[in-house]
Amino acid sequence: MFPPLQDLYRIAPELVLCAFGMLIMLIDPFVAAGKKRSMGWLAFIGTLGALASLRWAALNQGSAYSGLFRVDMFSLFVHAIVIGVAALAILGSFDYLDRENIQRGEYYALILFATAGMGILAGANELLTAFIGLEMSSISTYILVGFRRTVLKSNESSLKYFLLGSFATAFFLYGIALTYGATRSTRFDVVNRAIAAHGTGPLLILGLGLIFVGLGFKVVAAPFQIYTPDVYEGAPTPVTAILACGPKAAAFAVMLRIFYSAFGNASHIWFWAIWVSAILTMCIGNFAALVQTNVKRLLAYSSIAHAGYILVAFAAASEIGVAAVLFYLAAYAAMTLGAFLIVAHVGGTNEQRLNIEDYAGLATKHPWIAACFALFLFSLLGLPATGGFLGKLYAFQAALDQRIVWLVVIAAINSVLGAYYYLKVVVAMYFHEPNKEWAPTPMHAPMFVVLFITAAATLYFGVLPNRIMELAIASARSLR
Amino acid sequence: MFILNHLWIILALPLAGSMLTLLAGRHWPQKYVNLSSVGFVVLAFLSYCELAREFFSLTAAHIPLPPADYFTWMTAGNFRVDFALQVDQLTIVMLGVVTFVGMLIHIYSVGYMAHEEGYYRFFAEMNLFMFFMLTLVMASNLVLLFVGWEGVGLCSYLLISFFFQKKSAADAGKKAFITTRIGDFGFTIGILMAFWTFGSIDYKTMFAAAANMPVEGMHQWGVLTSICLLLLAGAVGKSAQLPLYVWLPDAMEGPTPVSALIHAATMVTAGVYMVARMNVLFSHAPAAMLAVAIIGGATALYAATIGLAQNDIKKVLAYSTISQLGYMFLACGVGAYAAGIFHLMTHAFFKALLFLAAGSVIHAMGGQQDMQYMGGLRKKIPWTFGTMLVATLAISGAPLFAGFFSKDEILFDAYAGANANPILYGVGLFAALLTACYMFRLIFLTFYGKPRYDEHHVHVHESPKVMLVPLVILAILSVIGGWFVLPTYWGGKDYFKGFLDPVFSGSTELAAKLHPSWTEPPHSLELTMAAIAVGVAFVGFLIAWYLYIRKPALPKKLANASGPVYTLLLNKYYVDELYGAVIIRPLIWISRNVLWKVIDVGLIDGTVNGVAFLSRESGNGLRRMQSGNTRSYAAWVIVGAVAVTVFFVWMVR
Amino acid sequence: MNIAMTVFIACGVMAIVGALALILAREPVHSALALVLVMISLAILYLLLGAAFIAAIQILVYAGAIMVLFVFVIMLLNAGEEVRTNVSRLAKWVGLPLGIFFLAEMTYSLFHEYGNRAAASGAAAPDPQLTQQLSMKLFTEFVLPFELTSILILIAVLGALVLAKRES
Amino acid sequence: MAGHNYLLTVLTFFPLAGAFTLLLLSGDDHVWIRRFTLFASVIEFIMSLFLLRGFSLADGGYQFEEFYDWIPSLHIHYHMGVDGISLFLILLTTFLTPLAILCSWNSIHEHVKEFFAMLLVLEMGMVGVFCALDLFLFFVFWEVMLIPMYFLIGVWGHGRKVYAALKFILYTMFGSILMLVGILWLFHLSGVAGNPTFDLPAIVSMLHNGQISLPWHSELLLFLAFILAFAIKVPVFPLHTWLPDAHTEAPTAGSVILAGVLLKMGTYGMLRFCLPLFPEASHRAAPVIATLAIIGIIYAALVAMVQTNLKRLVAYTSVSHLGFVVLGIFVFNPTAMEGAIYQMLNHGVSTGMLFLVCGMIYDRRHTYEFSELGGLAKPMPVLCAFFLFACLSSLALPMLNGFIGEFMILIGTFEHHAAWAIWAATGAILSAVYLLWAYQRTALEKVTVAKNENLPDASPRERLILITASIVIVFMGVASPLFTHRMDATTNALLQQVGDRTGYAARHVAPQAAQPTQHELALHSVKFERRAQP
Amino acid sequence: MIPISYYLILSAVLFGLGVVGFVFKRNIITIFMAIELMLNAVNLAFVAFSREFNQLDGLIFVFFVIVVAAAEAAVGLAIVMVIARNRKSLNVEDVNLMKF
Repeated sequence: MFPPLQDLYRIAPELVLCAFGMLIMLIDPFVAAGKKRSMGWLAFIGTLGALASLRWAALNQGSAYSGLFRVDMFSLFVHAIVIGVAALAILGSFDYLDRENIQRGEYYALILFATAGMGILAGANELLTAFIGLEMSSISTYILVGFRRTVLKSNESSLKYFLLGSFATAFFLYGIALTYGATRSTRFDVVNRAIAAHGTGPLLILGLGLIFVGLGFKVVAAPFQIYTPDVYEGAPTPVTAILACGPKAAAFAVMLRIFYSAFGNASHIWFWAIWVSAILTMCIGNFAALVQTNVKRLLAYSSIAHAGYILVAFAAASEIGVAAVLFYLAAYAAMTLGAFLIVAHVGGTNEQRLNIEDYAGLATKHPWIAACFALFLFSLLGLPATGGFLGKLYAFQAALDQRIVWLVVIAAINSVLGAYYYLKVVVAMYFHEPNKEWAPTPMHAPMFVVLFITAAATLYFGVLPNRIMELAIASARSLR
Repeated sequence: MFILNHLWIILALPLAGSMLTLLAGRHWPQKYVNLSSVGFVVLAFLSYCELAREFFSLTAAHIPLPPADYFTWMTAGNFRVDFALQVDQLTIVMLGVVTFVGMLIHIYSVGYMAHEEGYYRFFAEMNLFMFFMLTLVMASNLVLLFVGWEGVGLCSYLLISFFFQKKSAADAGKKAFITTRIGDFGFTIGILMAFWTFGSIDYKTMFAAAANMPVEGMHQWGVLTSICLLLLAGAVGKSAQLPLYVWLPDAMEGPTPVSALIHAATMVTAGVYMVARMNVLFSHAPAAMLAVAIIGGATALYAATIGLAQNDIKKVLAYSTISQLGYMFLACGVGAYAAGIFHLMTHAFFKALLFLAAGSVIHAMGGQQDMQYMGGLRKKIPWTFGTMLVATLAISGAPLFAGFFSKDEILFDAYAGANANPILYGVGLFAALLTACYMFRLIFLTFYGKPRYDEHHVHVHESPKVMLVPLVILAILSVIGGWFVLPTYWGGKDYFKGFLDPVFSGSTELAAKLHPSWTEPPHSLELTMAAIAVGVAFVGFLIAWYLYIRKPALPKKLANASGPVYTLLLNKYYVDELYGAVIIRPLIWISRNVLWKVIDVGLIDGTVNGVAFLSRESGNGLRRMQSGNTRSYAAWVIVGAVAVTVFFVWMVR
Repeated sequence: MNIAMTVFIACGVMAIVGALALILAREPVHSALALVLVMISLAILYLLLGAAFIAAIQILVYAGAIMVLFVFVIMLLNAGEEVRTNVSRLAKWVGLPLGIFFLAEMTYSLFHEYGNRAAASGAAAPDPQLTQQLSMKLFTEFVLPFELTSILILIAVLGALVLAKRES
Repeated sequence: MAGHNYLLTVLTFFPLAGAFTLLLLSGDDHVWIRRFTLFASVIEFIMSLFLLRGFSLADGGYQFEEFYDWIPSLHIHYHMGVDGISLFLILLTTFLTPLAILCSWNSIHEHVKEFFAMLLVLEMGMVGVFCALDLFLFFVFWEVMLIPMYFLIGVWGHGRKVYAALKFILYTMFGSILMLVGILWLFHLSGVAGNPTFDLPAIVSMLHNGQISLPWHSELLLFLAFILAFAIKVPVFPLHTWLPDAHTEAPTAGSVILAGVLLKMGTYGMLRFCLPLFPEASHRAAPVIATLAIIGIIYAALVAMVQTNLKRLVAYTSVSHLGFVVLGIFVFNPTAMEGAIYQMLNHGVSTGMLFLVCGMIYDRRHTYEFSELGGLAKPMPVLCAFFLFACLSSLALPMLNGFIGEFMILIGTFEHHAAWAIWAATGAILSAVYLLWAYQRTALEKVTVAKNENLPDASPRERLILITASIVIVFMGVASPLFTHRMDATTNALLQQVGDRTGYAARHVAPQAAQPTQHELALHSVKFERRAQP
Repeated sequence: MIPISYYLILSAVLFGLGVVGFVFKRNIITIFMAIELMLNAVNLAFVAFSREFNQLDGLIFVFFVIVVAAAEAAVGLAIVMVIARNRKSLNVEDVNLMKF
């Protein structure tokens, strides 16, 4: 019963990513120190290849490797998000790495491996496979976060991320063990059937709880959001961008799979956990963000808040809910990536300029960067005609559809709070006179392309979201 | 029938004049201004004459004429106001007064205002006033009347504060507008209520409906009573009756022609006109009638007393105006609408004359208005003196002068009319005495005795022709203006009353019906009443003569002797101060220190900012959660794990 | 009270003692050795459960490789005696109590399962086929995770390389 | 779909196109930028006039409708249309924008291009709000329009501009976000009813034919969610404190648009959404809202009276005047309602003009403090004459626009709630007080500050602005039926809708058609008689 | 005859001790050991279950867990070394540059 060849097609994206990753590792030693950027281009090509191979995978949908892995619309959608994020992040990293002179091949290789791990997460149909995917993405991100080895903050965030990350993983693992013990299997479908058959025993519930801990950590659901601000702040900004979009998306994907398809019959148990956690997450994120003066950290908090909004859709536990989550993830990825990359650009050497005052008068110096940033902020804030708004709208609608009214009301009020701190940045950019003289590093083509794509995507999600929504709904359907 | 079919012309003329002057007059020489403004008013008067001719030529069958409806001004839901004009006997009378006196005063102003800056502005506003006054008079529905009503108010505001750089003038204008607005508040409500009651604000419909409604007894307060009282409030404001009269004396800040035209002859009589116009309603609401009468009587007496003690020549006239208006209200109050209107007309003549003459005096004295610094002008400005004397005789009711007839008629009706009231009669009589007294005081102080001014600096000179001609004309009218009613004294018919009868017949008949016991008083009574009135007036004259000619020193002593009474009169019973202390200042204080500072800024905005502050603080609290210490973070994770597991294992199941 | 039970109790106690020692020891090296103790005792328990192969790699990989790595790092950084700072009051007053509570909770709720899980298991004789079956399963059914772990190791190598390499 | 034309779409997005061209075209020639913007806005205005031509008086429903799918998977449509309510509000918008552009001709110095672009974007948002018939579309415009306003206040304002801008946007967003929840809830309900849609007319009809059954308490909650957003925008009494700040700090153009159009969106929203969607709740809540409106009328008037800052004073007058509008809406009477709609337009023009004058004074003296002004009628008679004129129209002098709206509202109100009408009418006195006092403190008496001795009088450009406004004011004051006739059908239809579920219709909607015709007949006969006379 | 639940309880205890250790220890390396302890507890549970079900899956999982643990160890210790090198301290509580 050796797995058929077709299974290789199904994991084509992962194969491509890993292949390129190893390729880079092989070539890297022979590339002159000045030429390392070429590795980046190679990685970029790799991501493009992966994206292309998605099509291939799409043609061979179905479960692979004796049902450990599943290729369906859902996994494809998430694949698209994470690989896209990786691609754009790679492009956006070039200038940054040069500036910090950490332009090394491993960086790109790690991004590729991490992305592969996220891909596995998206498609995993079995707890242990999911676990390994999780570890792939986590471990590589631990390293990426600490990539600026000489910088204390970077070390610190790497350490915190690593310690707490593996702590949470341990919980997750124990949860898997208990689930296994309760249902004699770790396959989602089997678990599902077992629950349907015997209901939920204490072992299973305990397992579910611990799995929630592990995944909650990855999707930064309160109170497991705790590590986020520090890690995001310390990490190299492009990595932060990836962290905020990729792993989160993947983690939400696997969480959806586990909670919907494995523990779908136990939704009455996890619903309230999600409900409470959503409120906590939103409130912590928003309120704490109100008083931030460091833009990077502020965005970190805002990403917590957004995790909260996604959880609102999650709580709906319905097809629309899943669609809403997916759409939100996509829209969120676009705007957050853009925002963080701009922070990276404005930050300058050694990320000195991260405070809001440093953005004073950006509009006069760089109208276009300012405009893009404003666009991303408005989108994060959820103003109409941007992806953020549609995402929120869709999420709220999904929740209301399940008559989860008060959660939505709280979420809505929270989103107004957002106005205050996002606009603080806009105010600085547009209303304040530039306080100190500053010659920003010139923006190169790749970065420009990234900004253009993200901005365009943000608007596209906001104005003509139908195509994406249909895809999201289709993916939601494919997730049973 | 040209004008009758095109009533709008009478309105259009002054309006055109005003617009032309306002837009172009700024850079014109004065004679163009005269041409455009005075010219148009003269035209208006001529077209009035034509109108009157046509009107009289009509056969009774055609009267009342249907209103001429020009366009719909407002319409929404079942509410509809047309811009419709109408002509009837009352209108004819009023139009006559307005256009004629207006014309004369315009002419007079050419001389009087010659040296003022903003000449064109003055005339533009005067013309505009004419326009609104005519609208008021010709309106065929309440709302349109209200248009004129507010319009004249506006013009009076503009003209009072004509010398806008004087604070007093600016204040006076504002005061006038706002005080009348307070009355108009009632008036507005009255209109609303009228519409609510009759479903329309057209006179025809309203009166027809009202005529079929039962009369509301003195003690049952019905809808008609309410409407009438509310409208009365408006009238009280506009015609400066108690308690809203306070603006009129201050209004003397305006140029004298303005005082003559607006604050004596026309605008202030609008209230009387309105009451007369609404006679059907009022006669169905005796309580309201009584209110009108009482307010009128009280005002007549009250203002007269103040008039006794004033030294500013125009202020005296102002109070006398208030007092005379009181008479008119008294008349309307006792159901003698015709008499009221009659007095309105004669008063227009002699009071305008008085003001113009006073203006001529002031002009002669170079702006001096205080009678204490006049005296002995008789010789120096004979024409002015002569005309003013005539006017004075007229107002104090010397036999055969215009004022005599009208006032006599009012008193007679107050005593012997259908709903007569002896007390009011007494009040009226006493007021008549006072009138004669203070008017002759004015004459004596101004024209007799020794000059009390510095003759080297003040070069008294007679006014130019253009100012004297109107004086003379008005003087003539002040004499003959009342002769319509002469025949009554030998039992003939009262032409004036007879002419207006179609308008008031309904009310008079109703009054007769209400007091079946009442009978037409004998002719002899008429004569005795007249004799009494004359006698009283003569007494007043004698007092004035004794005090100011015979014993010029006496008034001072008297003043000192009477002490507080005199100061009370001198300071107009401190009413302004009272209003200031009781209403205005508290209101402003509360608005500033309570509503604005406390509620708006403190309470509401405070709450808003408080919420912002609180959320920021809670943010500060929450960020403490991120202590930066990995062990604390681990602790949080454990907290979460415990919470989740406990919740799952013990809560859910 | 047969041998199996005796062994179980002995190892169990040993493991718990080791764990406690790991926590309480101030010297990192002592903690490391305590952890080794735990692992060995667990290995014995695996044997008791008839999973010889697992027991073997437990000894080889865990106690052998990983722990050696630990001790090596400790030596390298010559990590001295642990200073019991208490900056985080939260960890002391909330973390520890709740941690202990968590322990109790888990134990209790597993006790709760006792009733419907009486399925006994004696000391099974080590099954010679086990390893073979295990590898069969590993390379057929679980080939994907297996391959992924190889990538994982690769990542680890890469990471170690990136992070620990001295600046040139 | 009545007549498949794209007028509304063009009207809505033409300004946006203008803004983009402005931004994309490089070069910083201010004169050119101003001219271009003015040109664009004037074109817009002219195009909007075509609405009048095609508008049918008889049709109480929506006209110029456009209906396309936008986001099918969320059942969101692109649905535009105008009726008697929105028609003139659109015209008001397109009329005020050129004035606003003209009045900021010389008063804007930095970021000129962006400023005018913002004005155009703002216009897009406003027109869109008045055209949108799809709840989602409406909300999009409603929110989008905040941004340019936010920048207008924040960048080109003065004083504590950032605070004011932030306050403005936070207040408004807080209100509107709950409305969003309400909208979604309605969508959910329509979905439950089997026909999920954001389309306003569809939802209204479903509510009325009972497809969507709304329990009383949830209707009330929804109503509150909507009314809160609108009440903040209007603003109704206790929610008004953002207004004075926003107005005082905003640039003239901003204030003009803010007072002229933005505030109307609140009242418009009440008419367009609260009443037809939640008739029951509207009727039950009417007393409360009317009370608040009346408190607002009097309270704001009193507070305005004692302001020491001209612009702040005018800002408070807006609160007072809008109180009338809200009152007129919530008595459910055709007269009052048309009065309310008319009053929206009046307030737009009159207060707009007041702000224009304020701006012109500010351009000369760079202050609004009364202590700095006074006696201005001497140096600049013309400007002050127009100022007085604006005051008069705003204090409801007959034959000027303000009177008609106010009077209709009072008439309509009195028919059902005499007390409300009486209380509201006191506002008329107070408005005279504060406006004339303000005028006196600004224009009359002696010039106290030396700087004011010889200020230049109104320039030709300023005269053009003011004269245009004045003409409109007089025209609206005299020829009101031209406007109200176009509202009749809609208001009646609306009142039928609002009425029939709670049986108010019988009492409230008086028969329209019969009465005027009789009147016409009467008129003809009269004319005939007069001609017959010898 | 040893009931499975004994093993489970033992693993639970060990896991719990790992958790306690994590918050209790200050030395980064020993904290990391606490994590390893938790993983071991998990393994015990897996083996016990696979024994109970007579399945091999559990053992496979153990195999993977060990590998993952190894990988984590490599990376983790690398991070620890970097930290130690830059900070000259292994006390986790000294690592608090970023807070609030």
